[in-house]
Amino acid sequence: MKAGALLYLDLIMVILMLVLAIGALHARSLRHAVILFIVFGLVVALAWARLRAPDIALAEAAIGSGLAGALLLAALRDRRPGDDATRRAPVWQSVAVGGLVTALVVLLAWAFLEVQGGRANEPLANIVQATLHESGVSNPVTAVLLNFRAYDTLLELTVLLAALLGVMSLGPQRSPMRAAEPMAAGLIGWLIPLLILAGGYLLWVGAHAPGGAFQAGALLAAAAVLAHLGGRREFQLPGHTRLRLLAVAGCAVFTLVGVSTLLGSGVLLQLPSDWAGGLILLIELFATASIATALFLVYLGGHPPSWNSREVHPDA
Amino acid sequence: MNESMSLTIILPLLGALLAAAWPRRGVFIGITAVLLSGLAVGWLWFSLLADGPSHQALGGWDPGLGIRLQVDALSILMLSMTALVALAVSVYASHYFTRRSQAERFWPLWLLMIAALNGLFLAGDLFNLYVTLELLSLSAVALTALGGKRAGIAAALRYLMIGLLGSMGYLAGVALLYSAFGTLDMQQVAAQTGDDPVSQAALIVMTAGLLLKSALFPLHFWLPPAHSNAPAPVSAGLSALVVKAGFYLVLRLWTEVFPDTLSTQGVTLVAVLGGGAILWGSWQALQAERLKLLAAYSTVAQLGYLFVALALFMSAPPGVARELLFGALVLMALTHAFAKSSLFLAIGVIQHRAGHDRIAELDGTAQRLPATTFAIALAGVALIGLPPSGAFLGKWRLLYSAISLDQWLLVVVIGIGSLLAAAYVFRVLGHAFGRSALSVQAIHSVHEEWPALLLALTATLLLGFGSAWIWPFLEHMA
Amino acid sequence: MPDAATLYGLLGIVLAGLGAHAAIVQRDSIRRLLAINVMGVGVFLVLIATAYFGPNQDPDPIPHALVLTGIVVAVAATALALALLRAFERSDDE
Amino acid sequence: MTLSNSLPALIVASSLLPGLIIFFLREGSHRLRSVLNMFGAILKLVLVAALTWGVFQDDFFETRWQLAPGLELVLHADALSVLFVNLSTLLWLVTTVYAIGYLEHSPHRSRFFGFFSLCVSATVGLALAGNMFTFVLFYELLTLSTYPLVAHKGTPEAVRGARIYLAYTLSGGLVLMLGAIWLQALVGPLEFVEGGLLSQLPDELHGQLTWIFLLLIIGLGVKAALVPLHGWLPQAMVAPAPVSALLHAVAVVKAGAFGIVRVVYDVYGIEFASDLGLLMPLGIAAAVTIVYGSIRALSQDNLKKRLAYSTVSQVSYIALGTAIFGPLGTIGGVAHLVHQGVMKITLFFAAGNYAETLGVHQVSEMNGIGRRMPLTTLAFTVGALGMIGIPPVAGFVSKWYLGSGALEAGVAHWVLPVLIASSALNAAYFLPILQRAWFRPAASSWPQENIPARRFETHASLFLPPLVTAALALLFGLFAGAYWSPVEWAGLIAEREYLR
Amino acid sequence: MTEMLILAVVVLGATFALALLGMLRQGTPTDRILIAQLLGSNGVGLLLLLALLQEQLALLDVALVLAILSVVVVIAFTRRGKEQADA
Amino acid sequence: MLDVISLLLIFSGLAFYLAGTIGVLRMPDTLCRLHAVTKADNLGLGLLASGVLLQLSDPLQMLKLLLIWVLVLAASATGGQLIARHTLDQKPNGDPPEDAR
Repeated sequence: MKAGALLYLDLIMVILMLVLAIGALHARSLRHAVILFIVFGLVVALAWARLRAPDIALAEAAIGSGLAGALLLAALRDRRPGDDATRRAPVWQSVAVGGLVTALVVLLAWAFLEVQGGRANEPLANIVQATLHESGVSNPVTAVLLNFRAYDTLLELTVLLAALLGVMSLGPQRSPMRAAEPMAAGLIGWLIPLLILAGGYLLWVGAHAPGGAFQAGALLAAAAVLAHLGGRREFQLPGHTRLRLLAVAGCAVFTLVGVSTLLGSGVLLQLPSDWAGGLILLIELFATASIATALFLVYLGGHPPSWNSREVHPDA
Repeated sequence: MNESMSLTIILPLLGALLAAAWPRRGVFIGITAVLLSGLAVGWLWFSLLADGPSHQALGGWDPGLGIRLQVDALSILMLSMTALVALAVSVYASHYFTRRSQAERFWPLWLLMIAALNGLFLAGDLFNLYVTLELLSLSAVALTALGGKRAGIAAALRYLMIGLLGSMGYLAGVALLYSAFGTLDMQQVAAQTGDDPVSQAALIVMTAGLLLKSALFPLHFWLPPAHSNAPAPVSAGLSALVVKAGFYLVLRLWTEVFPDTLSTQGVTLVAVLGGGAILWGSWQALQAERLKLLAAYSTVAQLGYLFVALALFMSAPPGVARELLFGALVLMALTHAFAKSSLFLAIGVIQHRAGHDRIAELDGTAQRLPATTFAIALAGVALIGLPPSGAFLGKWRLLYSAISLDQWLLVVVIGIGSLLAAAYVFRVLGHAFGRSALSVQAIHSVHEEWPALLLALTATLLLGFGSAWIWPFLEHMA
Repeated sequence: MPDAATLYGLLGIVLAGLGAHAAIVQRDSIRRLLAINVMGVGVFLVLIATAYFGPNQDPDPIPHALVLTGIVVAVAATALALALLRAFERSDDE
Repeated sequence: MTLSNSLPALIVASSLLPGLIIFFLREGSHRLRSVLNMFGAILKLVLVAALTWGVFQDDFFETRWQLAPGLELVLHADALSVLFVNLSTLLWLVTTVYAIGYLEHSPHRSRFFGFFSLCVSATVGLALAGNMFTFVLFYELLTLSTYPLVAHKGTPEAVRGARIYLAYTLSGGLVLMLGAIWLQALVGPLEFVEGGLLSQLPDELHGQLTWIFLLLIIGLGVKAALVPLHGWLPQAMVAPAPVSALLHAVAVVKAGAFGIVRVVYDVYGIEFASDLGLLMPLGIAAAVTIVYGSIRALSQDNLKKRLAYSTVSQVSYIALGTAIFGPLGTIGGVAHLVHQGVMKITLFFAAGNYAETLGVHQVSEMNGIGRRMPLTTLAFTVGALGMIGIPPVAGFVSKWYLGSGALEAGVAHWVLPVLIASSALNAAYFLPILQRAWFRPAASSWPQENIPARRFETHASLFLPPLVTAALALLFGLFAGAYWSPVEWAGLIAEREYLR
Repeated sequence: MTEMLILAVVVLGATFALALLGMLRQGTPTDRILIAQLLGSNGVGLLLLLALLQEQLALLDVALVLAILSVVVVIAFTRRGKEQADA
Repeated sequence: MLDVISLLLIFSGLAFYLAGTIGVLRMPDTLCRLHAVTKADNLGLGLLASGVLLQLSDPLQMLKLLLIWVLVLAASATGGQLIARHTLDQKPNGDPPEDAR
């Protein structure tokens, strides 16, 4: 009965997501599409909440919808007015691809339904529960991320670093904003400390409850984005060496922890269970700093003046 | 013992971090890191030869809960290929970038790419492979755009989109597999796959995604612009190593994770596409007006050979001939890596010295750049599949299998492909003999020329005459 | 009557299909990027749906961790793509 | 590492290593290059002499090197390979002397001599190949190493000629490779064994074996210039004279002919090939080529082109001899392998001398050239007479054996007319040249007199080689019965092939 | 209690859908941002209810973050207009 | 008892949400719509949050809930103001044509 009634909510959400997705994918106006996509992200975050995935809901709200939305809007601003965004494949191609994709979807759906008959993945969840006490944290998702599958997370930080380096190599950042009018400035003025506070809170709480480095980093980055949007004159990025150190710190500390475990026990990232909690916090701390730096720099869309070491040959 | 496995990934990663933090020391850090990770691969050789194929649960958690790294003959060969090519390309790159800003950007990304490749060849976990694939494609994309030219950026953008689409397809398969089998470990998944709908659906989407990433015809359209517009060392890395990653994964998935799932139709389809790649890629290479585009299309064609070989391998009945074909397939992949990286480096030298890479205006280059021309010739020999290259042995086995399996159409396709390859290679070499002496600047430093030459010699002489051990090695260390 | 996991899982598959279709059919880079992101959400939904065992039961944390990783990777890729797009449009002026 | 398992490899290496070193020499280090060349050539001669002596004593020489499972590089010395190795080694030495003189002042000599040495290495490897795989490997290497020689001058015609050459030979190589692989797929790695091994195969494979034979002969026929696969040969005339000489007498064309001999005798076995009915078509192809080449040669004014078509015709005598079932035919064909080599190289040396010394390229410019360059023309005359088949030059001997072989095999009704017609045509296109050279008055000036006549008509390194080879052609004819003569070797080979 | 909460969640969900319908119908981008904001606060409400319903207090954190970040998006959007107007 | 009050608050909050939403759908121009939205945000969420608040026991969580409400309140007020300003700025030019459906 209970689950049955909730199904109405589920149905509403499903329909909403479908409508929003189709709208975001095929709206005639590009800006319209981007806004629909941001709303889509919001609904997705709700869906994560509904599916008991608060960690992901947090990340989706902060990164997937929030920051990605800001990025997309910034990209829209870069667009020249004349750009034609409605170009798409000819109809026959569209239909052909549609047919192919439909076939794939049917196949996948069939397979998925087949799976739903008898699922086998509970044992692994049980193993996680049984092993949780050795991981140094009590939030199972954090345990998986930073202990059981810490290597994935290290690589994920590296992916972020690669994207950052890529973005930094593509040219200078967007021109800074003008100072905001008092109204917005006031809003920004009290939002920033709140964001920083919330970020710190999420980082701390991550060990035993949903939250952690990514969500925290995203919030800190959002604070910096806000400051940038407000055109704050006093908002200065650190100099090039420090900025670079900040960007690689998360990855570097993570790697160094890995190396020291490698030297100690011969196994990469085998955290001694007594120290695991502390090491995870250490890693998360630096990871948060790096993630925040990376997300913010990435939002700038190019390297800030303080990124480059002094050039001998000027850039073309 | 097992430290070496992690080190092959960690060392280039550390190097990348250092190079990102201290860009001024990029060249030193870069070369050192590549050298050290090469040494780690060497160490891994020792432990592999001593202990046989092994795996390691990272973090000390059982596979399933944790992530497994694994090493066997195939992965160590791929790692060695990466190490050697990366070393030669790195030496070349240390002279290639004339603007310091470009050099500073190159090294961290280049090292990340190598870390990703090493990680990919060692991964034993399906989701970890997704992350490594993304690391690989993001660093490769960033490197592609490094030249800063409009065409390069456009190519990089397209490359990125395709890469993302491909990895999403792959991830969809992983999600399905996890939902069905409750594990991400390749061996544990492999124990449960069969010809059920889940395995089939997962196989189809994962393969489709990877074929897109490895640019199998007709999904190759993004490759030529990306490979031909990137800076020369990057092109070398992309064409020699990065496309191999997708192929390697398809190979692993087909042979190890889904051995009972693959249908004959699927194999036939890939064989047909591979054949199409051979013909179309070679034909386009013949039409190309620029050397780099020629080399890029040649990669499309060579991937076709690899996939045709893979399809034949999958459809061959178990037995000696099948094992021999497997070795040949690996040898062809290795030869192509060395030959193609050599070709791109040599083209880079020409581009630097002549100021362009238009084939029609290459006359006289041979006289000015003999070592480079020789490298192109040797690399070309390997691409055609003529002796004394490793590709000759590979092609012999490939044709042998095609004939044994009565695949006469493939025999014809491979034959035509070889002739087309000869045509495009000698179209370039013919110009190299031409008389008109152009203003080709003399080489400043021999370091610029010898990496290409060494790579070409590896592809031809070393792999042609010294690769008989690969077969028993693959058999005993699988 | 279908349960929530099935419903969201199927939705995820459909979203992935819609995203894939649009990613191929659309020519504009931003639109493609949106499409790929929608596709990603679809795949993530499948994972999270399989981790869901009921409104009052603890879910399987592993897919959650995977999706978290996936989201970060997707954002990183999106950011790089947008920066490339920007660089491309700027290079027009040179 | 004994001599018996290393000597074949050493023979290949004796030209390969100097060749590789020569690539890296400076253009100006003329003396060092020449020394290396001569050293390699003489060393090879010594090694080959040792090998020949050993084989004569029934010693066993074989080098094996596994490249891949089932693909073994086998260098093996048997009577047939010794014959070919001797020919190529001897003529390489002579050609090297000639080439050093010929290219004295031209550019890119390091490149030229490097590939020149590679080319000979490939030829020797081909001669010593102990199985089909090795043969194909060296066959392709030969193509690769001759391409730069043909393109050497770098003129548009040279590059174009080289491209045509490459198109033909690479396609041929591919077809040969396919045939070899198919064969391997049927019977496994196939070593060359006197008498062949295929006759033991079951009957149902005979159809496939016929197709394979066709592939192999087409593949080999391209290099052997069997009509209609001969199109590259006249085009490749753009190469420098020493290259043409090598191409026609030793390396490329001979490689094809030698391959045909190998396939018929040591893969299929002459009896089995005869049983399968493969010899007749081969013989007819050879006959057509013989006549066709001669007819085309008639109308060529360019001397080198005339010689090229003559090669088309003459090389097919080897194939013809192979196609005649019977020891005498075999002797004729195999001996002609050598005889044609020494005669044709003489002719090309002479043609090169005319061009290099006086700028004479056309037959019509040769009036009275015999008085200006008597030694060269003397050598030319010996070669030409040999080609026609006039005793006592070597060509006569091979034609004699071919004729007797045809009688023995009962195919005289069509072989003899071909031989007679061909000889008549040979005479028709060679005798006028001789008549011009000796008996017509010289024109007032030569087209381009590069080397003035002093003590001798031209440089010693130019006129000595043709004299030597002409002498050889005479000796092989005069002393056909001596135990060291090609004919006797051919007899030895025939004896072994028909033993069973 | 639980049944009523579920009812409340469904109603709020329906409101959400309704607002979205309005968004799809409205013309100007400003309206869309406006409704996006409404949807945001709607979403916050939904999260609060879900937190009770599923006994997951962590969803309150999600609500917090959502509340903050929906403002960030609004600012990002309006600042865009400002820049353009100045340019 | 507590449950009943809590539910009452929640449902009255829902009523405001509904009213705000319908307002958005029916109001003629942007500024009026803005007004409606602000109502829904402030009152709807406020009532709903207090309903939820009654069900909580942890003071920290209660504080958080309060913070959320204050945040939405202030943000929507300020954000609404920004949007209003933005709308007025854009009025002279009319809406960008690309958004016309």
